[in-house]
Amino acid sequence: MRFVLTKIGLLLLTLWAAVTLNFLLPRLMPGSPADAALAKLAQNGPVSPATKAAIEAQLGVPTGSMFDQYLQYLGNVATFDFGVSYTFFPQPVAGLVAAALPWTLVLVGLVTIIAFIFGTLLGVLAAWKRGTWLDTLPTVGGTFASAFPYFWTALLLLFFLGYVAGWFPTSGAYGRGTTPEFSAAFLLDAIYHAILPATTILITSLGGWILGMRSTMINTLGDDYVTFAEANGLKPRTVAIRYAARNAILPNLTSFGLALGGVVGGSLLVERVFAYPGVGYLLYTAVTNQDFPLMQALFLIITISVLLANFIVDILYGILDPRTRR
Amino acid sequence: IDVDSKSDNTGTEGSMLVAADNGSPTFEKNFNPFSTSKRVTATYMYEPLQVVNTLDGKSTPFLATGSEQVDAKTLIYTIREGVTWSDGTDFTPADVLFTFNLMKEVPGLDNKGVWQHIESLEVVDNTVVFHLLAEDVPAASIIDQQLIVPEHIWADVEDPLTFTNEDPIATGPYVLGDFTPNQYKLAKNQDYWQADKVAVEELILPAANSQLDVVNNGYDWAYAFITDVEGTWVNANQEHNDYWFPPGGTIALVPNLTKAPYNDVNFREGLSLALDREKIADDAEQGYVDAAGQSGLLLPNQEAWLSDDLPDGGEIAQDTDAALAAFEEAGYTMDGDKLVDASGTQLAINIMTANGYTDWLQGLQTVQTQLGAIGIEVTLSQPQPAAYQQSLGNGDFDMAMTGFGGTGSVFQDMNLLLNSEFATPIGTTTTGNFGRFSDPQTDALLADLKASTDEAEQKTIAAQLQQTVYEELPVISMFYGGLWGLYSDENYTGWPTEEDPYAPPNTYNSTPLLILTNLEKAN
Amino acid sequence: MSATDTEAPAATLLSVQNLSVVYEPTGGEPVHAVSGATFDLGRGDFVGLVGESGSGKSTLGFALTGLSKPPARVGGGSILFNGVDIAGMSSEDLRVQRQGGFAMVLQSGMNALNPVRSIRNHFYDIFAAHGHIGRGEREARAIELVGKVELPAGVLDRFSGELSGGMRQRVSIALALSLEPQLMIFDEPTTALDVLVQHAVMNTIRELQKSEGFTAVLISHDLGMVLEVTERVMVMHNGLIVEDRPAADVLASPQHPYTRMLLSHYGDPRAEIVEVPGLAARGPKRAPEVSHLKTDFVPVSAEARARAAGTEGVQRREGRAAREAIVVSNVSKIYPPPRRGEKPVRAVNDVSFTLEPGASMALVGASGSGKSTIAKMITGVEHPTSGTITFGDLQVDRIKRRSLKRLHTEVQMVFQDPYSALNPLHTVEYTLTRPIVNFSKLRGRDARRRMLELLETVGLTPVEQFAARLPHQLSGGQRQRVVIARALASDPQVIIADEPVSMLDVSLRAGVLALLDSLRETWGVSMLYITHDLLSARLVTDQIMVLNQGAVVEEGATASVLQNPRDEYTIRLLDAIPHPTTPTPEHN
Amino acid sequence: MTLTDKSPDQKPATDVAGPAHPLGVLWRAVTTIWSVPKARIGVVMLGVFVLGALFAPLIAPYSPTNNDFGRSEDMTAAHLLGTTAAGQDVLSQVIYGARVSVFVGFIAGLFSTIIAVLIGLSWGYLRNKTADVINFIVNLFLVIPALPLMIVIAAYLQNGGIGMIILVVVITGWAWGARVLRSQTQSLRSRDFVTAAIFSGESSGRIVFREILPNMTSLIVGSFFGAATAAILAEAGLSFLGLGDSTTISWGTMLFWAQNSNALLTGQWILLFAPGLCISLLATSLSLINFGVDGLSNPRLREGAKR
Ligand SMILES: Nc1ncnc2c1ncn2[C@@H]1O[C@H](COP(=O)(O)OP(=O)(O)OP(=O)(O)O)[C@@H](O)[C@H]1O
Ligand SMILES: Nc1ncnc2c1ncn2[C@@H]1O[C@H](COP(=O)(O)OP(=O)(O)OP(=O)(O)O)[C@@H](O)[C@H]1O
Ligand SMILES: [Mg+2]
Ligand SMILES: [Mg+2]
Repeated sequence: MRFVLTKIGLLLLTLWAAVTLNFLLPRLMPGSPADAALAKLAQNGPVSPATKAAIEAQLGVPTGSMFDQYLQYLGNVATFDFGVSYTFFPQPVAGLVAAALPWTLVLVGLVTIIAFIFGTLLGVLAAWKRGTWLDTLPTVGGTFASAFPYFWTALLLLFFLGYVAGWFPTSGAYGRGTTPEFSAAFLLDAIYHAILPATTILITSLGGWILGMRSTMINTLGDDYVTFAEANGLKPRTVAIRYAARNAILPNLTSFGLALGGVVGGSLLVERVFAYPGVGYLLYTAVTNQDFPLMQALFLIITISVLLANFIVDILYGILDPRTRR
Repeated sequence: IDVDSKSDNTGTEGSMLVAADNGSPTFEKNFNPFSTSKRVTATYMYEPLQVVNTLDGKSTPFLATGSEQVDAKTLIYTIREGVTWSDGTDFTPADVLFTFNLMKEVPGLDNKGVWQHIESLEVVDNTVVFHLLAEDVPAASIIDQQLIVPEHIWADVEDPLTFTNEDPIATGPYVLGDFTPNQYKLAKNQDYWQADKVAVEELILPAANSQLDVVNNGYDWAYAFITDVEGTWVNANQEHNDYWFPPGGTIALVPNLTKAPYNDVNFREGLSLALDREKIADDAEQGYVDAAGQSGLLLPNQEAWLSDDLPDGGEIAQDTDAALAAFEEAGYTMDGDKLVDASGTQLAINIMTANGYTDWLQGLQTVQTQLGAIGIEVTLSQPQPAAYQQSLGNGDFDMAMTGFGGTGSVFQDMNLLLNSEFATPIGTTTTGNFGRFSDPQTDALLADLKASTDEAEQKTIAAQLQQTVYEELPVISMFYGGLWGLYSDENYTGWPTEEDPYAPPNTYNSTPLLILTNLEKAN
Repeated sequence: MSATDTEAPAATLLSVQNLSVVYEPTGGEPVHAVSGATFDLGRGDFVGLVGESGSGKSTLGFALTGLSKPPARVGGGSILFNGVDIAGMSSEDLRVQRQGGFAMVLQSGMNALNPVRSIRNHFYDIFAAHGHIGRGEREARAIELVGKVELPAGVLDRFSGELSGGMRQRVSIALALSLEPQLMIFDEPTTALDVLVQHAVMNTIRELQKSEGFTAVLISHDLGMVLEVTERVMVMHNGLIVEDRPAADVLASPQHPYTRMLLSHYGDPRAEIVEVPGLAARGPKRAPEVSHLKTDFVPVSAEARARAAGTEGVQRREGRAAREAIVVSNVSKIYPPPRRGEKPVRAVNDVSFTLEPGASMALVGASGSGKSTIAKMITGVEHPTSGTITFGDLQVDRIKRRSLKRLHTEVQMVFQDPYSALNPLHTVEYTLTRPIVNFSKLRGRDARRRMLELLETVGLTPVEQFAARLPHQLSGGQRQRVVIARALASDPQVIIADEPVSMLDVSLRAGVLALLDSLRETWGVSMLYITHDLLSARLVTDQIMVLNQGAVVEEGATASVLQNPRDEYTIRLLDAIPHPTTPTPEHN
Repeated sequence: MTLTDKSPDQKPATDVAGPAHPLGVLWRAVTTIWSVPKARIGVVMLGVFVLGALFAPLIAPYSPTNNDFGRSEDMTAAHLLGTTAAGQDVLSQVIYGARVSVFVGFIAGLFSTIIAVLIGLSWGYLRNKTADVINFIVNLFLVIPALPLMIVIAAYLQNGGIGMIILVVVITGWAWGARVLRSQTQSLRSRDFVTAAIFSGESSGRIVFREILPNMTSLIVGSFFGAATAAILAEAGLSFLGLGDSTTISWGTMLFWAQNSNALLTGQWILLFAPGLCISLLATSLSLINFGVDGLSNPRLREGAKR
């Protein structure tokens, strides 16, 4: 259990560093929250002098020494109090994030796992059938597709499948005029809306898994225990899965954890294109509106999610690989 | 590739699809009319005393039946009778009194700064009398526009600043219908005091209104800048789709008058003469707006105020020779293809704009090219909007792109542009006159204009102010920023147009009330 | 090629006719790894297959068990197993055949187990694949099988990483056994194992073969071992089976020159006089003369040696007042525990000795006995936990990084593995020039001349050609010579050779040893020779120290210690050496 | 995957020269990569982009900022890819756009590789507490999601521009390479030839830079291309979101303007398609080249490939 404890210690330390980084970033930024809100108003016409005062009074500008602010911030973060959003004043940031998080978690989480499983399977297949079209097709396709920018894939899908063909809804996570609820009809609706964004993430992230798995798998196929397993007359499927793939997947698991960060970033662009109400879009909104409390909370949440995912992968690795236990 | 336009009106018969409110990407429920982040349509439900048409400054009575400027310091509003709140309670002058006093109590609510004009107010019979702080005729238009809230609800609100007012009780033509995070509806208020004028039974407001949506999904009304409006919006429904882009403000370059060489009027004149405003307007807004004159007025909206003494109605044509002559006066001469100062260094100008304001940016790129052509090196800086706003307010810039005017009131426009009251020292924040123009004579003119109740006199003063803007160049006007109204007369007719500019076509603020009470069902 | 067709067909289990195997790597030229192999194996035979590295032994073994995979291809001939040709069999038929058919224990048995599957699962996978053991009996059968290879039932729950090399090798044998094969091929089952463990594993195999009665092929490059355990020996050379005769016959009268060469390099370190071609006879007394060091492997002419010695080296040697001894007294080294919660490792325990100038001393012991640790401490790479090491006025045990360079001008190291001791990206010239530049004043053309001299000294001629080569263009023996040349470049007084030949073939081994020995003779350097190979210790050293678990258990003159070992550990080490017959047959 | 271990003595000794001139090393790198067919395709593709970027003024029919043409024109002979909503020639913009992508990819790749190499090497070589600190920092940078961090930083930094994008890409991009290089350094450090170099009297610096570093060439080059790819995609993403400097002509900003002016609405799908495809192709070319870098630090593979 020492292994797990060190991991947890490291997790907490990283968390602290991320939180602190997050505290510092907006304080390096020019312009006060009121300026930001004012700039937003000014886009719709001139702002009277009184307005600025009113806005400042509304938002409440932070006071006290840096250190006091830091302590207060740590306390707030610990109690999930991220302050009030500027853009959605007076909504508390925590509520906004809580509303957006499930969408991203489900979309990105599920799709990433699907992509990982699917990509890994294709990679195993490609390595096992090396030299055949089952190898060439996913390898070449994967190389190419993984070079697509997320948002570009999203735009093309949106245009061709959403508008020209009209097969899929083009924006949102559920139909206009419906309220999220737990019902079969809503679930279906949500799935229907998730198809295009999900496909985008799938297309762009699948290639990496295929290529990664294929190359580790080819390496393990050359390992002696695979040859020995064959020499002992094990069924080819057993050899491929329990011996070669089972071992090849381990290094890929680590990259899975790390790649999550990339996928979360990619989903931000995808969410933007599809107006998907997840944390990515919210972060975009926060950025374009200079909504620092929201931005901070979102960045923190995203970092923590990736951290946690990595932590879980680490632990999983320990379980799957007896070599790291002990 | 051609995309078929399809009418995808999800509402029932008599409803109207409006692209007015964009969720980011979903809606938060906030109908607090004082909040800066309220749902846009709060202004369709809460009414002001009078709606000011920002195009010409004319007021239309709403909760007041009229106002009277007794003298330059006293203003009397007669409050409309027979109006009820949407919960059935009667609307009374007390509500008006309450609303204004609430803002005095909680200054954070006073977005328009009414209490900078009012000394006190009182209810007399069915009127509300405003006693102003000074002789202040233009104050009327500010008081006019204040949205009135019901006392019986708001008196109990603990913190009106953070109150999200999820169940709005108002007097306006619409009440809140179904609300979901990505679409909500406004239903017609059947008890509305001028219900007979309201033709649209239901407004549908989706959260996502991408331009693809607007063009393809059969919207009735949208406010959006759209590329190639003829080829897209109009083309989607040739018969019914139409647009009107009246000017809504003047986009200008503000030189920082506290800095050399920007404080040299010859220098500013050189810049002004070097620019081809037609081309800039064309590049920035794709030909939908006109180049701006140098009168300081928003034309043609304020045509009536335009001084006859300005040559060409204030318009300044590009004249490179004259520009160079002006620069020579300012101490800059042409050396090869560079404009250099006495020491031989090339004239370099930095112009600030806000990141993300793409139309301005495109206009500025043309400015860059045009000034480059006479040997001036122009760099652009694009801080994020908040930082831009801060620099602008603090006077931390060389030249900045910004907008002015468009309040509908000539006094307001000129005051914000020229009053030295706003010319705070560099480093302190101001909200107008960012270039720090300061001239006692102009200040005196503005004070006179503020106190004048005589229209002829007002015009005379305004003409003098225009002369100042024209000669002193505190800003270098470039083009009129447009109001991007798109509408379809397939279901409803009676939209404001150039011929009948009874209201600006925007979907925000109170002017939509004018439109919503003017539309009629298309046969 | 000797024919085996005289045997009765009924007793024949495997009949190989004219088998050839080709490697056809993509983009590369085909390699004919096995050509025209023809032989029969009878039931219950125990046959040895010997030959130097790369001669095609494993390739043949793979072909016999139907394991040839691309780029290998059976190019022709037939393999009749019980009368059925397995060369043309479908892979599924072949797979099914493995149960009760043929099994192979791989060369690198250390890695033959899946590190993330428990040993039990390895057994169960095999049982499941062939279905020859009912579900209920699996556990019992697995315990029985590990018992056969002398392992406790507890190993079933472990993972390969938790087992020692010898245990892993036994597990793979047990796994192969679980197929109940009629034919078992052991491909170098004991390489990479400690001498003592090697011995034990070989014994297990021998016992098993007797008790189970399967036909066995033992692949090895160690002729001595094969002769000791098998009845019949096949010798492979360059893909051809050059000799195939009963073991006794081979031993008595080897026919093929290659076999003779192999045999001639075999000796018993316990013998009165031990001699190997190319190396001086080492009897009870030191042979005084080195001039008879004639060998095909070390073309070091006396002239070349004179030339090499005649420049820098001699000048420096002459300028040196007195040669120094390395004095090691009461040295211990304790490594921190490898994992939390374990005990610290006492790698070296209170060792004292003096390496006199010009002396050659052997340091022997099983794996992990602390030999390399001593070498590292003497060369200043590691600092001892306690005790002192001095070299002249240098306090080696507390040496600073700065004085390290001074130490290394006098004390140099020859590394065990010539494959990893040379940077694959540097030419021989670069590798050799660096120490010359660092340790002498020679620069530019002079440095190059010295470099070429060194190459000549170690017999890599034509020198110009070798100077330009990259390591991968050299054979193992040639690489080891470069490593030696590099050690000589600073003209050291002491050379520490840490198992310098363990990675080399027999044929190359003697050459390198002879070279080391001759250099010591000519240059007068002292040498600490570290090895677990007692024969080579006997061949090149005068004194010996036997190390067990970090402590010296026996020391003295090499010949006398090996002939009359007193310590039990030394005796075990000596017993582990295969001895096909008593005293080595005469040769020459 | 092992190649034939041909008896080395039979090989002519002259066919490979030692590590010669730096230019020679470069040339060898190019020929090594060239010898792998996949990488060869990548080199050709990259070459086209680089040449296009270098000679943009010669190739492009118009200045990319010249907006004197009709707006949103279709593809014609005068404008092979049509014009933008601002009246600029799309083809010229695509050609000039290569400059930013190639530049950003190269510079960001270079800097993050340099940082990765410096940190990875020292981290792998050190055994003391400093290594733990570096370990922590690298792990931190590894898990912090790059694009969100970039977006947040981009929002915080005042003036969006290429410099900012490069900075941000470098800040977020070095950690992965550092980690890979660390483990390689660690494994190389324990190899005998490194110890042997100490015995040869080599200084630490020389050991690191002449013995260890060259053996990692393929990894370093690989991580350079990896970082460059990431930088190109990041630049495109940030520009597309409008967080860069929208006045520069890059494929990312082209997509931004195309989206901004609703190119799809006006039927100008080429405006979206062309720059996006270019980004993909450039990134693909780098991935393809990456297939060929294995031979760089393995002379055996190098020769094997030559045949
Ligand atoms: N995959 C391969 N591709 C090409 N050639 C190969 C391949 N594997 C082995 N060879 C070559 O085939 C020949 C025989 O190899 P093999 O492994 O059978 O030798 P061996 O006698 O078992 O040697 P060792 O004692 O080192 O195990 C060698 O020359 C080797 O280089
Ligand atoms: N750096 C180290 N840290 C911890 N323990 C070590 C270290 N180096 C060696 N040891 C341990 O010290 C003991 C002696 O190791 P050493 O390498 O000296 O053995 P050896 O006699 O050279 O063995 P071999 O014949 O296998 O080379 C072993 O138990 C080994 O595990
Ligand atoms: Mg072999
Ligand atoms: Mg050792």
